[in-house]
Amino acid sequence: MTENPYQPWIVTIDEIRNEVIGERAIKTFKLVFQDEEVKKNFTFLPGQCIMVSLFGSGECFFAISSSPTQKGYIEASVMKLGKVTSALHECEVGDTLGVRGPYGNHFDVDGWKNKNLLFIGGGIGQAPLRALINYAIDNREKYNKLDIIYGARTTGDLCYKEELADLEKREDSDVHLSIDVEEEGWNHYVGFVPDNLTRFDPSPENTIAITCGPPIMIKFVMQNLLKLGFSEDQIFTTLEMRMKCGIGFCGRCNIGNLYVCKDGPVFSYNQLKNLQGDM
Amino acid sequence: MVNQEQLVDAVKKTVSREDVKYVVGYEKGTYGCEVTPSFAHSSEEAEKFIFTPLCVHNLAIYPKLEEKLPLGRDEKEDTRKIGLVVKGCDSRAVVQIIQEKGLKREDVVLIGIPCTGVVNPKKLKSRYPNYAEIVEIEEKDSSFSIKFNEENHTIPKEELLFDACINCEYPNPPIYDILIGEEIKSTNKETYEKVKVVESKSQKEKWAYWEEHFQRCIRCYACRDACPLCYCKECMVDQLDPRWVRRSVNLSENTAWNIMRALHLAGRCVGCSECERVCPMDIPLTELNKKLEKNIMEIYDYIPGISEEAKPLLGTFKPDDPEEFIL
Amino acid sequence: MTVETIQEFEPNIIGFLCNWCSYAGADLAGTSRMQYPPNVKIIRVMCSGRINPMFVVNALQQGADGVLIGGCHPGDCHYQHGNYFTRRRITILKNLLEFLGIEPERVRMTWVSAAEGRKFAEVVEEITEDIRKIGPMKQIRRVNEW
Amino acid sequence: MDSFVLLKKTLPTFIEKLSDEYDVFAPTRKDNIFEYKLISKPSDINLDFVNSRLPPKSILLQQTETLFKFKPGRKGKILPKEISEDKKIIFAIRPCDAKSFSILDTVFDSDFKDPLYLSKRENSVLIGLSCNNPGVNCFCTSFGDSPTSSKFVDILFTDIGEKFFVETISDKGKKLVEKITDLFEKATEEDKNLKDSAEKEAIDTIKRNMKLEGVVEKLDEIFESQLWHSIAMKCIGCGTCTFLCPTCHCFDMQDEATLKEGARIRVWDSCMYSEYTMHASGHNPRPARMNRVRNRVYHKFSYFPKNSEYTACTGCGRCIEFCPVNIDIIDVIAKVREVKV
Repeated sequence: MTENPYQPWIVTIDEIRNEVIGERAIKTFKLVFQDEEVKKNFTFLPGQCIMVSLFGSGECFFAISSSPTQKGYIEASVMKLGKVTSALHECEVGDTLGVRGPYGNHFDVDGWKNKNLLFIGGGIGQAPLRALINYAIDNREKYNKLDIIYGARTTGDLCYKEELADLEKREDSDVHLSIDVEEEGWNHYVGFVPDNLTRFDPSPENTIAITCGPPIMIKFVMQNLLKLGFSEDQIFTTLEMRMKCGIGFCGRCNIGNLYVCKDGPVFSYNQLKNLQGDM
Repeated sequence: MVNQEQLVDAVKKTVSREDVKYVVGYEKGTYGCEVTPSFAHSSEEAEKFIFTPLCVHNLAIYPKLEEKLPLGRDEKEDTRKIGLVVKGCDSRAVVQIIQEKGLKREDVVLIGIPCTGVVNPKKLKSRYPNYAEIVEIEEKDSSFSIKFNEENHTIPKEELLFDACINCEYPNPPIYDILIGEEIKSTNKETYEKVKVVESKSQKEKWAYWEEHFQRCIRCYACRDACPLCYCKECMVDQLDPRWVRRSVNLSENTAWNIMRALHLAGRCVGCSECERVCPMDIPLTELNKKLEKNIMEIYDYIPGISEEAKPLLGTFKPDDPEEFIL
Repeated sequence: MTVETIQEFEPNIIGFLCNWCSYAGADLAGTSRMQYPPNVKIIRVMCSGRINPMFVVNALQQGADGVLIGGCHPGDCHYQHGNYFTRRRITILKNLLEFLGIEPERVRMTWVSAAEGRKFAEVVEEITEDIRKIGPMKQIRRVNEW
Repeated sequence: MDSFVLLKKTLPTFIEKLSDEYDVFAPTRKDNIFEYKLISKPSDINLDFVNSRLPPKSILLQQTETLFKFKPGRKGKILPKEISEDKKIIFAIRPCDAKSFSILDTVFDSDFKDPLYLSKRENSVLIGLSCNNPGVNCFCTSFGDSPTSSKFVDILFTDIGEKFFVETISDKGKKLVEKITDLFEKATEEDKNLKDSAEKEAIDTIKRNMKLEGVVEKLDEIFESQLWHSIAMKCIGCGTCTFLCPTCHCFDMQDEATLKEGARIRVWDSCMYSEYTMHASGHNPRPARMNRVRNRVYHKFSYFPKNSEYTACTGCGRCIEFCPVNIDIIDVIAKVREVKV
């Protein structure tokens, strides 16, 4: 009989980084497979997801926020929201978790060769984008311009601050940050991400726009991208749904006849437009 | 027997009021003895309304079932009233919800129907399992005359009625805005026969009886969903942390669920038997509810769903409540 | 189960005691070095009014053979009426358990004031003996076999 | 396909022979409820039924099932689950329910394989029993099947009076009969005729009919129709339809644990509950009953046909029979066809 797809591999938490603190805290977990075989053979591409379990609390679906070019470990950024994520936030370095995956499709890293990449992220939605950003930085010659538009509610809610600062310093990438409400000492844009996008006014030529964030943000970002002249197959998003099995059996993550867990999470605007379903 | 014309007139009158969103009543179902809840948004839609002894559903569930979805920028909340066609027990459920401040009296318009008992579809189906055509049923004094496949059958009422209906003490709606027909004078006294049968068993026999039923439970929670008084936003059984009842389906968890359900209805259940009717596994849930109703009546002299002003049983106390069992 | 049948059955009792009276009473029994059975495992709650009947059911599911609920004497509740509400709830719970064929004697309630260390010891002794006679909880105990 | 007859009085011997090697699940009766249960003796079986209350999917896709065990906590460990290879027979399964397994196969044997379901599926033999007296709400004929269809079973029994007409369909079925061939007699032409007339009679009994042509395309056009609101208005969201459906397979996964050990289990879930899709953030993609009712209909009559060769409905009629508010799937589909675009 085939192996049990519900059974995860054991990983050790190698490092925990506090991205955001407070009520809706975000931590990034660096996970290392205990089994050397698995560690060697676990391959994925940016955009793919994993199921992380804390035994006794449950299992959650997260995008891998590290790039496959970062060898030997995987990272997942977790916002403290429900039962499992709250328990995950209690964990410490050295604790063991379960991981199974990688699941779903991925960003078309080869198809987008020699194109400009425009990332539009909001809050924790930056996690899957970060995987691709890091991938693009590590394969810099493969892609043209990199633009990152990223926003959160407050400065405290911005993830990956140091990495973004590094990206800003680089000459071959641009970062456009925003926060929703005015704050002292903030010298970037104040306002919502979709507005920041319009303000930045990127050229659609030879560009792929990838967005992820809260559902309402995705909706307006897509509208604004269309207004800016992006065509429907230039816009991509990665979606999130409540999931249990991750492999298309349990039924809850469907949008139309596609399952986000195995047919997604990366969808083009074109696909989404033709999918009738609840999002 | 309810006058059809009078009912439709009353519904039309109600639905044409400006402050009424729609009226919920009954219409003929798609096959056999089925009757289905019907929603009239206009006078035309009121034409299909009926009331027969097959109108079993407790429509008091609908006002609390309305989902309040987030409103758009220019949308305003629709605060118009909902009209309900109510039997005695349905109206009692409304009273109980009002008492608990789940609804305001002015949220609903009640078209009251003095009820002489409704047919338990499970009893009817087990008697005549093979009819696909719509069944006609008429009430004649102490019997039902049922017509299907061009044949007439006369059956004594007690054989088809819900157990709770046979000795129903409250055939008239305690509150209503329009009453269809005359109030019924009833001298019925609830006898709790089925409860007494179980009560007379030994402790071991009782558990054997309930074990068999609870073992069968599939925990679909239809009993909760059909109950007009189970309107909590989040049911305790769905809470993840703490997990009061585990999701796995086994005797222990099933029993815990059934205890929880019965306890949460203690002093609130109006005895409409909806839980038992909708149970796909035929668990005699009414017996649990009736047992508590009986004891609460004996101990606290409390009857739910009679007065809008009464205090909820478990939200009040008397200093001299009995306490023989307390050490 | 096998262990329990070989040895003599030792009841496992969960006590939900209110912070102000019965927990203090239990404390007094302890500090006064009174002898009473060690079978009651105490969980302190702020008021007996905090006790949801599901606490009791969950305790019985998870290994308790009996549950003791302790509150202030009527009229003495630190929060004025908490114990009166619990009295009603537990009355109904016991009625229901009895109807289901689960021994209602497994659920006991007592009023113990902060000064009644003696009474607390006696109550514990009494219910431990009662539950020893009834035997282990069988009906709704979780099996925990997966 | 080989045909035999089995005398009704030899049925107990037949069952006993099977019990030597297999776990035999067969319909048993308790009050008014028929249920497929593991039987200990042939007399437990009661064949006086239209169909069981719970579909026999509960045998292959158990309501509660352990996925694996673990040592809980932050230093957790996995204790793998052994996947049982016990051989099973589901005796007297109705052709419609047998079809449901072929439908479920398309789910559990797709991009990923579910070993828990598939091992049980591979190790079970389906012995069908033709539906001589279909129920009020049966409509399997609408899907091109018949109450005596042998398409999805390994062996098919048909009641022809004193005897059962036995057809062996698959290799599994043939092998099983070969082992105990002495119980059977070769079927005669007359037996065959009896079976054919039973089939005709059964088909004639079926009164209800669902017209399916063009439904998949029509559903694509009416996603935003007012129809879904009007159907969902009376729905009370109880989920009975999904629990009793032989093709509904959605499940929830939960960790259950004591301090020392625990397990990840799966239990049937229902798309009719709002928690089913609720995100931890509070966002719910299907916030209203309208979305949920619509999703259920679409899943069965649009998404499934798009993803596989089947419509996820077998026509068993359980959801119609047990819906507390008479939401009748035949009626729903009829209304779908009526909606003007």
